[in-house]
Amino acid sequence: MMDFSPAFDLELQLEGFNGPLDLLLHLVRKQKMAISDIAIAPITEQYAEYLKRMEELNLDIAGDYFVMASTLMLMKAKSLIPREKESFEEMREDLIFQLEEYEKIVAQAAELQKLHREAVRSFPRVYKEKIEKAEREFKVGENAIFLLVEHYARVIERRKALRPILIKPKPYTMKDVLSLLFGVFRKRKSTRFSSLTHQRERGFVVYLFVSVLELVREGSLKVTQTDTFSEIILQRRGVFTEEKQQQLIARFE
Amino acid sequence: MDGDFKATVEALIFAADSPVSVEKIAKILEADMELVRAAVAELTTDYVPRGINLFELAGGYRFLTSRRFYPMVLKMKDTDRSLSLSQAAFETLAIVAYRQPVTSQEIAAMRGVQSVSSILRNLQTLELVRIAGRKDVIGRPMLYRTTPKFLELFGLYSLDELPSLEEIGVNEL
Amino acid sequence: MDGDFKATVEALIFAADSPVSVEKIAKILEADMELVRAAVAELTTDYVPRGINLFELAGGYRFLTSRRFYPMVLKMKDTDRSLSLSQAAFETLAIVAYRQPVTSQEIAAMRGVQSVSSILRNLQTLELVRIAGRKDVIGRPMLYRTTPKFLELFGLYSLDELPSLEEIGVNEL
Repeated sequence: MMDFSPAFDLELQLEGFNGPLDLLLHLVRKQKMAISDIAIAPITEQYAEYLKRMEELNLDIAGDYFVMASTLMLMKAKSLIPREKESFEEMREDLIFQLEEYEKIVAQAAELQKLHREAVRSFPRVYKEKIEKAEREFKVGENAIFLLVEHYARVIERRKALRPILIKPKPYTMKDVLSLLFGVFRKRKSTRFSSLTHQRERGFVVYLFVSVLELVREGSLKVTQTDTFSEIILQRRGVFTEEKQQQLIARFE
Repeated sequence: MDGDFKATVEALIFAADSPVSVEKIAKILEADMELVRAAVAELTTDYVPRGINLFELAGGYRFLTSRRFYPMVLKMKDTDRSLSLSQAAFETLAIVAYRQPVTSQEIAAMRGVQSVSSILRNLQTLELVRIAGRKDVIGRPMLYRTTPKFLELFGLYSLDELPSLEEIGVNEL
Repeated sequence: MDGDFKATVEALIFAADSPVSVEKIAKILEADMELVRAAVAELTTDYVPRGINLFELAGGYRFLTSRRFYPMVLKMKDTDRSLSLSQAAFETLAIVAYRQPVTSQEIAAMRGVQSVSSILRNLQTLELVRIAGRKDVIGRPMLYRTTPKFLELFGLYSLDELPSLEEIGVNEL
């Protein structure tokens, strides 16, 4: 692994990020790069470092951050494969577009906040005069049907709020996923990616994907896919030792 | 009289939840009661020819629509034709729509209230809800359903077209 | 300008619970829109130095206290109308405001997250956002728009008044 240790601005509130794009934009700005000049490899490393740091601080990190991490890793992997050059460029263009759009949204959100702060400096008249109304015909507005589902949702949500909170099972950690993966490859030489993800939740799949990419990167796994969306075959290269497993776990923790 | 002082008194009376006393205004503005009284007197006079008047009521002051223009105000209130259902009525209607056939007790339990019978009567009067038989349990309570008029008013061909909770990201648990 | 005509317009705006449009006033008073517009303009000027001002909001007119006296009125009310929204909620609202009508999936994609449904529910509960129909694509996802209350709470007469990216200082590429 390339030794890359960005100086962390820890004074920055790590938990203050509003999602993966916010974090990415922050990294790009820190490099004083134009969004359109984004260099995927270093950004991927830094992004992963941030996630690691956030995990160390025991911040509750949304799955969205890991989805972005796996996208970045996939891009990085593609950038190394000549055959994937076109696909890589396409993904990079998409990401640039997404970041540029997101930058606009942030500016617009800040503007709305400003407008709101100014607007609420005025107060309305609150008490109502009792002025008799005549009998009126009953009509509903154009979007009443959506108002109906909103009201129903309100009832359901209120009822849920009154119920005892169910304790959710602990989500997967990278350690669980890696142990599982190592367990499989200690017994066999190859397997289908789908057999590992069968009936698993999204968080697990994302972790698994990241682990696989990491193992491919360091040469322990070979991945073949004959066509887009076709089955991904994972093949073991080298030996899956306990030691290697611990090493990898340490890297993610 | 300092124009800004008078204007502040005006703003306070306008925005208050209930009639405000001279005493309260004086306290907020850290001003002399006499000064506030004078401002209120001037404001009262200023507003005499206008569409809004300043009234002394229940130990305090408040702005009200000038009585002279009541007929027009009434006309405006009548023009707001699309009578909207109250929050409680809308919720009750929503429960009937989504859970029909349903009993009055079931609706009340879902809404966390003692009774919804007067709301249900109201919805029946508006022809949005109807009685559709009795439930086969002890006491044989009446079952409620929505009417064809409900479908028509809400622009639906059938109940299958009701938007699902899932679509707005709420899971029923 | 006939003093009574102006006072009637004043009374109507004052008596309404939400901003009233020139069209509506003209219809109630069976008067010419131009005449109403002139009355509103005069009223706006009349009220400038006062504690109450006439604001152009959400397609209509509404009396509110003058922003100048915010500190004093706040002292009386203890709390203002500020929405306590997270940054994520403001971003979601910005997407709806600037790109409406828009689906929940489109918003999530723009924010780079999997789902925004709980934020959207919250914005709906606050009556800032509403469902405004379905998009004519496979799955017919719901489309979201901002409400008149959004315009009111953000001091806007119409969506055209939303500051452009140029005005905000972001270069549109």
